[in-house]
Amino acid sequence: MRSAVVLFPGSNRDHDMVKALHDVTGNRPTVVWHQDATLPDVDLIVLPGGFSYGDYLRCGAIAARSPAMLDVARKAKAGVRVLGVCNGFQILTEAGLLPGALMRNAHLRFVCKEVKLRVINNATDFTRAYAKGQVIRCPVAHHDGNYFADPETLARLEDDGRVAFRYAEGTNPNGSINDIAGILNEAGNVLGMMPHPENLIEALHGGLDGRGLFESVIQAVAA
Amino acid sequence: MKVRVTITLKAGVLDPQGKAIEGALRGLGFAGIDGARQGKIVDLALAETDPDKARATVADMCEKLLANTVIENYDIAVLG
Amino acid sequence: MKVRVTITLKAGVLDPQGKAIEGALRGLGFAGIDGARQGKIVDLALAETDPDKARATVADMCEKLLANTVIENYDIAVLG
Amino acid sequence: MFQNDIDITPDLIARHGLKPDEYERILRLIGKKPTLTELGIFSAMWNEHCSYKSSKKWLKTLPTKGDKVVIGPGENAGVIDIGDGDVAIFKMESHNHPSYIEPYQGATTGVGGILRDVFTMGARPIAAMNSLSFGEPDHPKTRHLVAGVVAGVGGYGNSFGVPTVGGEVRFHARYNGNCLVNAFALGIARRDGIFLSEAKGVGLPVVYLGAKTGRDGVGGATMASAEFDDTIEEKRPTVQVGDPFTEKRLLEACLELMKTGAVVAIQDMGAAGLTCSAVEMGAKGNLGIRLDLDRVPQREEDMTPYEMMLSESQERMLMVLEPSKEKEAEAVFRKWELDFAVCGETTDDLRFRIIWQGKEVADLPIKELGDEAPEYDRPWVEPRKAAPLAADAIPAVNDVGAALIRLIGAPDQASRAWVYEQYDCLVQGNSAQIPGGDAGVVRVEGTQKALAMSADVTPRYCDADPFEGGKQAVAESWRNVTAVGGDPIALTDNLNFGNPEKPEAMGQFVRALQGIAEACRALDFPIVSGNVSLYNETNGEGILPSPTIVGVGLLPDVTRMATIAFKADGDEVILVGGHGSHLGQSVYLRDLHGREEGTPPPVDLALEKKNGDFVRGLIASGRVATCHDLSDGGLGVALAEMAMAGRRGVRVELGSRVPQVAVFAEDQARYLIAVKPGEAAAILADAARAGVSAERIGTVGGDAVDFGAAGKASVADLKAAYDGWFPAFMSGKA
Ligand SMILES: Nc1ncnc2c1ncn2[C@@H]1O[C@H](COP(=O)(O)OP(=O)(O)O)[C@@H](O)[C@H]1O
Ligand SMILES: [Mg+2]
Repeated sequence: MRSAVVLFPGSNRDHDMVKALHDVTGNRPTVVWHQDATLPDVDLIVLPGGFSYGDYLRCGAIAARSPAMLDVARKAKAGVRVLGVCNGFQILTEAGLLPGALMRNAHLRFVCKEVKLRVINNATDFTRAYAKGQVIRCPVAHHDGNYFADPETLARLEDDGRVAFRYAEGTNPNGSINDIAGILNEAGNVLGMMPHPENLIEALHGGLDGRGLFESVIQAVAA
Repeated sequence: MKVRVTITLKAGVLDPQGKAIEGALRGLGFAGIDGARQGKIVDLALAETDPDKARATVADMCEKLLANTVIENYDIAVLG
Repeated sequence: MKVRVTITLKAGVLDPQGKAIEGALRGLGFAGIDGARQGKIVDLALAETDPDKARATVADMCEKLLANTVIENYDIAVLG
Repeated sequence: MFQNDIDITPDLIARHGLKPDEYERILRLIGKKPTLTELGIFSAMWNEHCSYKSSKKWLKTLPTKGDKVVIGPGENAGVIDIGDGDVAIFKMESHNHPSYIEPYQGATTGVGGILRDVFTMGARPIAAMNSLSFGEPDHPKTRHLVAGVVAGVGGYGNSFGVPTVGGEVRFHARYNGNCLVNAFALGIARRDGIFLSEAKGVGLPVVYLGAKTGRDGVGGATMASAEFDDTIEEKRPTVQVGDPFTEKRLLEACLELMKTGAVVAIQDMGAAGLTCSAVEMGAKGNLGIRLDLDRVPQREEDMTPYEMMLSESQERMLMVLEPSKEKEAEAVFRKWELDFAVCGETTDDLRFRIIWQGKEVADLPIKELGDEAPEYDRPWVEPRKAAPLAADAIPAVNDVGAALIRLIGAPDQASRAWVYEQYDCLVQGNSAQIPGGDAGVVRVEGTQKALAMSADVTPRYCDADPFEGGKQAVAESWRNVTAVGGDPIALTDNLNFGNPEKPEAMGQFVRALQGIAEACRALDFPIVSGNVSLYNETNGEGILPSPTIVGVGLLPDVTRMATIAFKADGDEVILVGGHGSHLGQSVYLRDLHGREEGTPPPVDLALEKKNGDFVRGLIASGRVATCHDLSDGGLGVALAEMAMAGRRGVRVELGSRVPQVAVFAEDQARYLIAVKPGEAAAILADAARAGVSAERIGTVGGDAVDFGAAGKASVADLKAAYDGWFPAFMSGKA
């Protein structure tokens, strides 16, 4: 499986993501500079976490307007899988590739801790290695992860099975509406999520629950 | 030419910061607060000298970057 | 009574956000930008009906919470 | 219109924080009346913060050498060898005064400054820690300071992308008017890829990198060396604003540039920015420096040379460049959208010359500026020591279980999760131990080895006996590194004290330093970097003497690491180092009986070493994976922390011991370990052979920390008290 990670000024979990992709897929992803107008042809494009442009103006807003993102949008439309984690999720909503917005955490503080995620839809390229309803561990680390969408959008997301993950067992760390932790686009090839599966993939991390996400993509590519 | 863009959240959009401000003000003993909403301003200094043109350019900036029109409204004031 | 508080950075205080906004606008092809500074607004709905009293209360709120007077100025407008 | 040649009045001299005899010394050194710019430059170089004039004499007495020390104090940060051609580079620094004035920005710029110290030397920062001391919880300023400082520490480190893996937070009335914010950072580099500030070569370009210069913090270093009084509000405008986004780009650009061979010398701009950095580069390299201020990137209009030389704008660097690589270097900085400007050159005349609007506004002898700062042997007296506690003065409690719950829910013992959950402790993906244990542990990427680090000091001990307190701070950090399985290598310190012009405060400094030095020698634990913060005093009252220590150690194999959590019911619990007897200055006396009395526990350094080496050996051999050192709150608090972390109880046998003494004594050199059932006997036998006191005191299991007849506390109740205090306090409910 081939993948690419887009690097923005201020990205800081690019390194973690590259390492996770390398570890799980066996291939080192291509790192693409945000000024590059064309991404390579890959099976998965990842927008990593961090503070692109310092989170200034709005999280992800400035990065969403970079040249690389124009190509990400084109490729997403053409069906290429796109994963945005944390800041990557924020960039995807700012770029209009996912609906809604990520607001400041309800308690207004940055939060870094482990939460529980329930796999709501496992019939996707990103979640097929998990069981439906399975509860996994996963860390979060963000200041603006409080997902918001207007009632109509929300109803559509829920009805169409586009909520991929929900915070489970009372662990919603940020006030997200409907405990939403990750959502899909209409076609199902774009996933945005706040938690960091790339930080729970080896014994050192104290668990392997995050591997399933990357293994899902491998399975999807092979299928 | 100086232009001030005021960006506010649309009605109905969750405003955690506004809510927290309201709570904090109550906590400080201020009574009679019926609500608080927060927003942003961006003050721009532009080379443009024609107010109408400046306004049009800034509207374009808002649509393209300054505001997230999914959740925000913007208002442009040319300050001269 | 609606009151708008506008909070801006004092002159000379570094404004990384403003700088990033300016850079991003340039990157989007906008020319002729001589500077961008960002600020905040807080819109308050108050039970108070006397404009002078409202203004005085809000000034107190600014000093105690809304503005960080070490680095920020504030301005109060009673919107009615 | 800027007036450079003005009358230097006594008042002007005083406002620059210079004493009349210091001014006389300046006149002697330069042989002329200084210009205003020159006076500003001297004030920046000669204030306490930059010159260490009160502390230098004593700092020289610290042990700084060791097998693994590559570079000791004197550079931006200390460097130790961690094998395989890798080095760890680390340092700690205070931002106390700025944080009291503007907690968020003060803390951010503190973190930014220490990160810069580390990556200036060519290291990528892989871990950060912080040590925070605040006034008493119900002081009106405390909550505001806690909220702002913690958000600031997180705001900078999180955005920059360095995991914050540990630290400490304490409350005490003696910090009411002076909080302490000490920030630590550690980075990794290759031994042959270390960069220094010493300029080499004449006629080479001096390059300015990073953010633009504004009027931020003009006079800040002088403020950091001044005692606070009621005019504090007026000192406010000197606080700078941190920009982690720029710093992150500066990091990436610097590391990228360093790989190209373009960097001859590099120095970050910290306190007194351009002045200190340029003088340091020149003076160290025996070269002059000529700076053309008109080429310095400026953020504000009409800046005077005085302001530019004293500006403390953040996220800036100065570099001497290999001329053939200038274009390549510039391209790297442009890519990261950072300023890059050749603004001067190295010269052979040993002068520090400043050009502004085509005129020379300063011309000073650079060596004298850098090396001839006054050095004081400040008078000191043996500080007051607390009287020993009479044995019959120790109050009893009916139920040690109930006492333990109260103690674990008290401000200094309660969980710091409210704080450290605001810090990203996972970014970079190498965190093996995050806050909540004895030490932060971070794997060295691409290897099995890891670095352990712990920030420690017990200021109430230092106040009661500075010498023993100094020893204890070093011993505790050594012990915490040991408790996770780390082999302690070296440490960095941040010496926070009161006004050195007062013989009593100076005495505390001197005696604490002597204690630190003695412990470093006994434990073979050299000091490789550090920072001194004096004048932590408000309206005449000084802080508790607070020499913060961060010890760093190496785990050769990160899979052989211990954590504090009890792992399984039935595991046997062994107390290494024996039962305690010392309750002087304990949190038991302070938090349960309102008495800050007695001598602190004495530190037997030989015993410390013997017990620690034994425990570390057990962890390294894979026989022990559960370990916790005993410190504040003694055996009881340690057991409670192990039980809460493992979500399981423990039954402990106290025999005929006086319960509150056995449970709460704070005797040093002690550890708790837990081993699989049946393995205790062999370990006790090994301990006996090694001459280490060890005793099997209990068994893991149940849902309470259970001392039998002396009382018990359920893990649930402990946890409620432990987790509850901080959030309740911050939301105004405690
Ligand atoms: N300011 C802080 N930042 C990060 N972690 C902290 C901070 N303060 C305390 N901690 C963490 O909380 C735990 C308890 O702290 P402390 O009681 O000082 O530990 P110890 O007694 O082992 O020195 C430690 O893991 C420590 O790293
Ligand atoms: Mg400890």
